[in-house]
Amino acid sequence: MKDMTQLTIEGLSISYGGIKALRSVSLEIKRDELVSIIGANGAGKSSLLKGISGLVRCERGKILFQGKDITNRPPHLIVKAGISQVPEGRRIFSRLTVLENLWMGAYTRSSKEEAIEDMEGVFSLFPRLKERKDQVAGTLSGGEQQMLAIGRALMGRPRLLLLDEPSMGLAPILVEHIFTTIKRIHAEGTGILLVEQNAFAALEISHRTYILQTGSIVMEGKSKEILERDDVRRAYLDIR
Amino acid sequence: QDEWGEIVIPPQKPIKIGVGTMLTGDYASMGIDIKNGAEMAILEKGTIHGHPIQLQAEDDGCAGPPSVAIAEKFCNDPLIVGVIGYMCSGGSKPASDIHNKYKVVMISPSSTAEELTKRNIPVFFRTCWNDIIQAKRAADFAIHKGFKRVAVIHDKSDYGQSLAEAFLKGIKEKGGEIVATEGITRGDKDFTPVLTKIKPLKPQLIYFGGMAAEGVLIVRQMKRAGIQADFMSDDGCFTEKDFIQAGGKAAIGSYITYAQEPSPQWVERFEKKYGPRQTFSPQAYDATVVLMSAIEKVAKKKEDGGLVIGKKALRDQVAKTEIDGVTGPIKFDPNGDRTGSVVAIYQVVEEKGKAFFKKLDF
Amino acid sequence: MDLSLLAEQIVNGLSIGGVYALIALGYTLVYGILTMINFAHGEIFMVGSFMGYWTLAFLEQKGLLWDWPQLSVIVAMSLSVITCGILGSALERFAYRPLRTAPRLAPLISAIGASIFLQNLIMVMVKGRMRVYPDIIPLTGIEVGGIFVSHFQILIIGVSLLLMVALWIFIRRTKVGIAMRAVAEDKMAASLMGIDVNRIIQVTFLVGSSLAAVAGVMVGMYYSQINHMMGFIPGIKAFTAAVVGGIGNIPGAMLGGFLLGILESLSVNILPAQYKDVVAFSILVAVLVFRPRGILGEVVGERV
Amino acid sequence: MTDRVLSIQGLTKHFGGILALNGLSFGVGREGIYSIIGPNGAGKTTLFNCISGVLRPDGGKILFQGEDITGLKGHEIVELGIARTFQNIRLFSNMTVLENVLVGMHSRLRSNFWQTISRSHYQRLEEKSALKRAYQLLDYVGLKGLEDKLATSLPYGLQRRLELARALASSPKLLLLDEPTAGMLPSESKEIAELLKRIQWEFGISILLIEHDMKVVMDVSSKIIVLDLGEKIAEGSPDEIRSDERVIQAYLGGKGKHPL
Amino acid sequence: MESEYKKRLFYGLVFLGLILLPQFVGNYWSHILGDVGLYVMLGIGLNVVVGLAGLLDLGYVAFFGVGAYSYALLASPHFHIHIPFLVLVPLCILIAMILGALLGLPVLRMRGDYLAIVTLGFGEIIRIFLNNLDPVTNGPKGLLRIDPFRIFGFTIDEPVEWYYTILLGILLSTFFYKRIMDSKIGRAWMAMREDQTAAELMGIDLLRYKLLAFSIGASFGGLGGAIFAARQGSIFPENFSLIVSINVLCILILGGMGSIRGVILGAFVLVGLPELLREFEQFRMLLFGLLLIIVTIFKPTGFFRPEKGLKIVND
Ligand SMILES: Nc1ncnc2c1ncn2[C@@H]1O[C@H](COP(=O)(O)OP(=O)(O)OP(=O)(O)O)[C@@H](O)[C@H]1O
Ligand SMILES: Nc1ncnc2c1ncn2[C@@H]1O[C@H](COP(=O)(O)OP(=O)(O)OP(=O)(O)O)[C@@H](O)[C@H]1O
Ligand SMILES: [Mg+2]
Ligand SMILES: [Mg+2]
Repeated sequence: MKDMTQLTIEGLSISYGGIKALRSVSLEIKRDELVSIIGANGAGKSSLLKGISGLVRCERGKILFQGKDITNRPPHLIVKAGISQVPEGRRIFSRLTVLENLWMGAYTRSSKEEAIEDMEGVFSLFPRLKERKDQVAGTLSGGEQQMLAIGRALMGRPRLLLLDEPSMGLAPILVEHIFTTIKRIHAEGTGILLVEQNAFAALEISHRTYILQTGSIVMEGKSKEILERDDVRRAYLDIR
Repeated sequence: QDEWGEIVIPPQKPIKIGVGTMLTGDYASMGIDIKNGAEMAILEKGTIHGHPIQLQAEDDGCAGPPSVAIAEKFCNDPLIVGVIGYMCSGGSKPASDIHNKYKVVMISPSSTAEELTKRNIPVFFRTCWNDIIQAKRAADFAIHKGFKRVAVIHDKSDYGQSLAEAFLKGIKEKGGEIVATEGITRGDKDFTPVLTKIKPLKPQLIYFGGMAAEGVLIVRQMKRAGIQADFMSDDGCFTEKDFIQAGGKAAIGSYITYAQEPSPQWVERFEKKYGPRQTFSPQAYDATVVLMSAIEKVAKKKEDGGLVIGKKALRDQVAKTEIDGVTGPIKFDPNGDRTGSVVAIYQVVEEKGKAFFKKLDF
Repeated sequence: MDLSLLAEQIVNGLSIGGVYALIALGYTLVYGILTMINFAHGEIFMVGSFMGYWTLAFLEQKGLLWDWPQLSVIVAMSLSVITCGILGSALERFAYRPLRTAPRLAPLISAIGASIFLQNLIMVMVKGRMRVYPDIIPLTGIEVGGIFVSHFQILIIGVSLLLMVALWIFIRRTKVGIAMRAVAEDKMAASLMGIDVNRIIQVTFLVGSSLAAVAGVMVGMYYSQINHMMGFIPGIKAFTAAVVGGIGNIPGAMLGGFLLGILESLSVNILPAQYKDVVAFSILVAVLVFRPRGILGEVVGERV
Repeated sequence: MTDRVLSIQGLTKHFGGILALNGLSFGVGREGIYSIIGPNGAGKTTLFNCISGVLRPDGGKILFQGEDITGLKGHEIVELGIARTFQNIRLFSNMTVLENVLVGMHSRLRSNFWQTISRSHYQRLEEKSALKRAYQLLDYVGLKGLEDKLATSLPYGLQRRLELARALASSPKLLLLDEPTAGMLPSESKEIAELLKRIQWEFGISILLIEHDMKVVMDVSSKIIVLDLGEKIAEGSPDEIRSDERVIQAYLGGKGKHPL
Repeated sequence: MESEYKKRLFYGLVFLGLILLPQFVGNYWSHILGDVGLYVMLGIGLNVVVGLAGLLDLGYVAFFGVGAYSYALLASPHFHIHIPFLVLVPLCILIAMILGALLGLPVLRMRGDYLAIVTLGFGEIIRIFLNNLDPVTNGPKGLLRIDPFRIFGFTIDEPVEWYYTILLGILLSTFFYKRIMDSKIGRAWMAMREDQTAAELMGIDLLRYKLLAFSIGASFGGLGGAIFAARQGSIFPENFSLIVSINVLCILILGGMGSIRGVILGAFVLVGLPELLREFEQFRMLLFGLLLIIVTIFKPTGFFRPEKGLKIVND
């Protein structure tokens, strides 16, 4: 069963200066699983993703990806290993064009033909990007930027995609679209770790969910079951 | 008892001579050359009344603030008897005020600004000439040679500009015509724009007040800009390596004013020890010799073997100097300017494939 | 003003402008990627010039220089480019990288430190003396409409234009070039693309320093006389040129360099030469007043 | 017209070829929460930028309390009584939470240069009361006890609250809020929504709100204005908007259909 | 309150130390300390512009130079004008302030490094004018025999006396600086430094506050310049080169932007260290450069973090 798990995190701790952002967090993602993480502001969700991607130093703990230890490896090697991230706040390259942004997503790829193929895939997922492919990305609207950020991450053909609040700031109609897209990406065979404030949607589309609270995991389970829990509904979903 | 006070060298202690000169920065090579000149004199002399002589060189940065700082350092050092320095007039001017306050003798080998000896500072002397003397002589020579249309360029430094202005005055007094006066920026490399501007004015001679670094570029670029005029410059360009060698063919024929050539034996001794000499090492050597012989004359031995040197006595002794230095006979006028030394005119000539400064009869 | 004089001054301006431009390209590259003013860049140019000199002097000593002058120049140029490339990368590695997360102005200090260090290192090595390039370049040239343009002037202008175009294509079209721009904008996001940020930055320094080396050797050959302080003024001028052109912008650096060169030489015709820098700086200030981001500086839509 | 605190008349703004605002007109009444919704890129933030003086509109007029404020400078507009928050949080990051709020109060502090240097009686009183008010405001938005923290060290959600406090510090008559609940959990958004209602009520000011969270919008708005492609496509009460076919199609969407 | 008391005690002791210092170190080091002090003064001034208002100014030396030349021209045999220093020094400060505001005007729209280069150019322009306007400034020959400060028949001319004068100047500057910093003006500057657009939308008139920052910053430079001229007794255009601006900036950054203690320590390192390295002769600056890199790497945020948090007025 061991090779059924794609990502294993054991006892991960991260802190900034004196502030502890994560306290001994353990979780795992199985192959072809869509896992979501929800939690309040400052719970440490982004820190967790940053830790996985190697953007912040992990103080303690271990991260295994497909059996290989990737703890504290430099970020570019982690991407090479197959983990892409759509960071919080999009972070697209605003002075590069849409097309150039997508090329950068494919930086680690060696075959240009395959990359072009994938780009067509991204364009079919987000036709709007194709219309704007030569526009400087900084002038895109919020939603367009989010599409670009996701498209860019997909260009690396990741085995595991980390998404940090992809629906933030998007119009309702797009939120819906983004979640459908995430499902679609997952269906095409990419593992997904989704961090969301839109807890309802996250719980709806994911298989399993972890709830993070001030740096620790306080609940873990099948999303369907969690969705039914009263305490969760009250604390996170604003359903009374 | 000396009215300015006394310097007491305790037994076994060295007599120290300060050298304020540029050790880092643009003209460091010129500054180090000065230090070497002074050092050679001290090493050759060895001791005074049984006390070893010790050189203390400090970086005066060729500018006011550091020169003032080390003037304070020297003047407050009980073992420093006198100072060779400072290198640049911009440093010597404020530093001489400090020296005057403490009444410590300073002999500059290289500060040539006219004002230095016009300010009634009794402790200041120099073994170089002042700018006016040099430039006047250069102007006389230019007129004598028949140069009637002259363009003047200087580097907008105290030194270069003073020379250029005095030269210009000399030329005008003798009926020559100044077709252009231009300032350039020290450290620049490209002077073709100025030269291109001067070219249509058809000067017969271009006089440059400044240092070799810029002088040699001007002489080279004159040819490139297609100017046919002759080139004349000051002691700043009297350096084999930086002017003749750097100038190559273009430097041949240039006129340079400088002191009397130091004696060839001295040059040989110096170059054996320190390599090719620059401009002011002989003056520094002479200055040090002057200072040391004055110290030797006025120092009184105490019973315990120490020395007492009266400050005023030392100053007066320096003022009375009459010796034959490596740069010719040395005497000072009441202001501290050197008399008796005549600025000579040299021309860069090539003989048997070797270019050198040849002294002209004038 | 006489027309041919004007033309001649423009040619003069273009050749010194070419030198400024080459150095400015390096400034702009490094600035673009780290938003730091690499104060030591002028010193790298200086070291490049000395390296070229040492190579040529060595070849002359071995009696090879005069038999193969062109080849010797190419060897000198290459050695200088390699040395400066290594020097630039080393500087990045040891003086700037440790400060990557430090406040923005901290690397400025270590750059100034590096600049002082390099200046004095060379000073100690050459005992503060100037060095003189052998006269390899014959004073030949062509007459265009009554004004003389030397072959070397054409060479300087040509080389700088060529390198600029090459650099521009590199930045715009190649993967590494685009990655440089990505790193320039957002290092964290770039690393999430799988870009080795440190390597890209190192490459940037390498390229920028190599350009400075080319400029150094060309200055040595053209003006013949070099010394340890020679990096300072061109460094400042080139930085100015880069800013005026729109810092971070490659054609801008080029334009700024040439513009500065031409302004300097033309101003000499109007005012006494000592006001050259005043004129140049005043016009640059004026340019920036009207175009606060430089001539070609992109006005990035700052989204609020 | 006096019942309107803000009136937008034929506002136009373009960026190169993009027409971000296209002859937009609407009014904001005294007191009440007016929401602006619309697809991404509809021109909502651009509208705020024009009102607050960050951008100069290409055409049209903006009247604030009957006074034409089109083209005034940002600080002049604040002085008149319009404050705002930013979509991408823009706090003064190396200043403390308290200092951020005090800066927000800037336009209400009257002491001049000499009074400052000499620490006149007036200046000291003013500083004291400013400080007091700053503490109050921080308490009000729920940041009590965090006054001395650096602004950036706060978690995201709290930073949004700080932006709110900072904007309130200038005692505005009109508050422009650009997506104040972005990135919050539904429960947190709910809290902010309550806070907004309270602010509107207790301070007696008008709020113009940009928000994508329909729960919040429907909850707090007295009126909703819907933008698309820089134009107003609908205006009305939450219930009207909810059922507006055009709005559903362009913005709200329904199960299974999306515009792309 | 305990720590407040300790802090006061600490500063009291430091101050006492500073007062007694020259008695132990003699004239030369007193002179060097004076140099350090002058740089502290300049550092405080530039800190207003760079540290507080966030305007990168590489031409700060212009104000220093203008202060010095104003003093020298109006208190020397050059024009045979001898204005007493108590009148002249405030005048020098005023002139520098006006120049600061003038510089502020054209550069208001510029940000970051564009500002840096324009101010650099401005500094150079001022220096070149000082060097070239021979009829007024005496050009490169400089101005000589400048009056020292004279008060009630007492002349300040010993290094130790200058040290105390400069110390007094620093105290005044610090007092002034602190007052501005802990006020709405200081906060407005800092806000401007952090985010100009947001600052403007908080009601801060960028134009006014930038001009204010430039002229207040310049005033310290003007004061420093006047003292420098009177102390050195003669000044030359070359004393006001770009290096001075760069040095002052280094002091700020090394000391820790925005902190007075930092400025003081920075000045000791940048001005004092080269003096300590004198015995290395030619290798002095080589070592200095190397040390500068090493210090920056080990203390990237400067020796002191900026003093944070507001003091409660009158409490
Ligand atoms: N660069 C940083 N420096 C200091 N503290 C930080 C930094 N980044 C995050 N923190 C702190 O770490 C904790 C966790 O932050 P994190 O960004 O991981 O939370 P989050 O769950 O992603 O919150 P949000 O929903 O607001 O994005 C918070 O207390 C935050 O203030
Ligand atoms: N500074 C700018 N430069 C160029 N184009 C811009 C700029 N600001 C906005 N735009 C363009 O104007 C249009 C409107 O943008 P705006 O930011 O107002 O949208 P929005 O309604 O706020 O969207 P969102 O809900 O995503 O924030 C978009 O197409 C955007 O690309
Ligand atoms: Mg987060
Ligand atoms: Mg928006």
